[in-house]
Amino acid sequence: MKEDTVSELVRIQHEDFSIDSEVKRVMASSRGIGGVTIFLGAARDFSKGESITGLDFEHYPGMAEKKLLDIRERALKNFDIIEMSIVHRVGKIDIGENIVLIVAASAHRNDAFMACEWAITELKRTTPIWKRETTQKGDVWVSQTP
Amino acid sequence: MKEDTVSELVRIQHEDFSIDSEVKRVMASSRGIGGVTIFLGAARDFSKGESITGLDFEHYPGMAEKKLLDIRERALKNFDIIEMSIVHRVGKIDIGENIVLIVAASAHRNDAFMACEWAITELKRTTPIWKRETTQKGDVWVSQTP
Amino acid sequence: MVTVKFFAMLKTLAKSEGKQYEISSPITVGELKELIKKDFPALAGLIDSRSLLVSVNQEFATRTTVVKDGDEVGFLPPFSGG
Amino acid sequence: MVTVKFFAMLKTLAKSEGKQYEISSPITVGELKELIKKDFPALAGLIDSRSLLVSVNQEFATRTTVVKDGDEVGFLPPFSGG
Repeated sequence: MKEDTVSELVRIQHEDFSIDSEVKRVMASSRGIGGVTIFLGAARDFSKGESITGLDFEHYPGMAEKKLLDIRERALKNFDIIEMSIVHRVGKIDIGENIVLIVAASAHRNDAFMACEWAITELKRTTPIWKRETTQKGDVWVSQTP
Repeated sequence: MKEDTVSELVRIQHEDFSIDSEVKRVMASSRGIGGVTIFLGAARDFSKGESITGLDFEHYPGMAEKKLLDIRERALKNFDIIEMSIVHRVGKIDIGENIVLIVAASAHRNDAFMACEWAITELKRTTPIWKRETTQKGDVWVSQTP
Repeated sequence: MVTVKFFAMLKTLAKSEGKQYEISSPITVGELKELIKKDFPALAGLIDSRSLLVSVNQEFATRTTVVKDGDEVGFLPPFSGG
Repeated sequence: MVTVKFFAMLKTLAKSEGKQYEISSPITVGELKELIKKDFPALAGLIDSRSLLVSVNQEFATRTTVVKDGDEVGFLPPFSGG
């Protein structure tokens, strides 16, 4: 696959994304795709007993992108999937807005489910991205997400 | 939840659907949604060694809708999710097109993954919908999907 | 009157969407199947298959479920939605 | 020159995005941490924490990883993306 296609499939960006567009991009890779599992992370208004009014994400430019590319490559190697895309937003994000999208496409659904769940867990574990929550007590860096 | 909101969340229709719109509809139910797992079933060009050029879905009107509503209700009862929507298309569907969409939304991602995977399995098991594949040997009713 | 509905492969084989049966008293699904086999010989093999499901008034039923006047009975080949 | 970068909570505590260090010969990540603790006392508690990860040239590193002239070293609080 061409370099620039991969860089469209794996991105860190400020702007919101469209799930339909991302799925279309992934579907374009093969007519053999029968199951697509998608995980969307969204900004919720409540965390660990605190009411949240907004989020702000920071990343390590360069390293974060590298880690996401690495997750895609390992997913393609370790699961029976056809394609995967990963998009993570940074900057200020309001409650209810999109944060992260993972699209895993395969011939059969089991593989797509497994790869998608693995990828979001791996993203949280290995990708240098940090969330700051705006609460009534002020802005708080979140040191771990489940 | 009002009757007509539920009938928007669970539908059988000929027209294509937009994943973004369906997700928006589900997200509108709560600002506490943090994880959304989505399964999209798409028409692939290959099945059990046969090359497929198109699909045609038939359903049992009334009963199929009832079974989908029942899946949503049981998912809300048995998993820690906030909302679920299910949309299944019927009629002629071209290769690469959308067939079915399940959106499971929860505070945390594990519950959304479990509910979504359970719901698509349950849909295939209990919902009176049938697929006819157009192959080089003619039109063939599919008697079981994995 | 009992409304019998065929779907998918059954509809294709029977070359019919179903049939209405006048019954003088309630009968079982099993008894209804015998009537159908007489009217639609092409369905004889499939209609007794274990993988064929039956619904009465859009709820799953068994061979011994009783069918009354006004009921709708669906004969459902294995599903392939999703 | 070694480029040290702070992120998230570390950046807030240090009130700095990082610092450049002139080193005459290669040093370990552990030795670099000692230099940083002197320059940024506010980081003293966190920088030795087990949950703090360190990267050298954008790859995960350990206390004993060697840092050479031209390297970029990131100090990474626990991630909270996703």
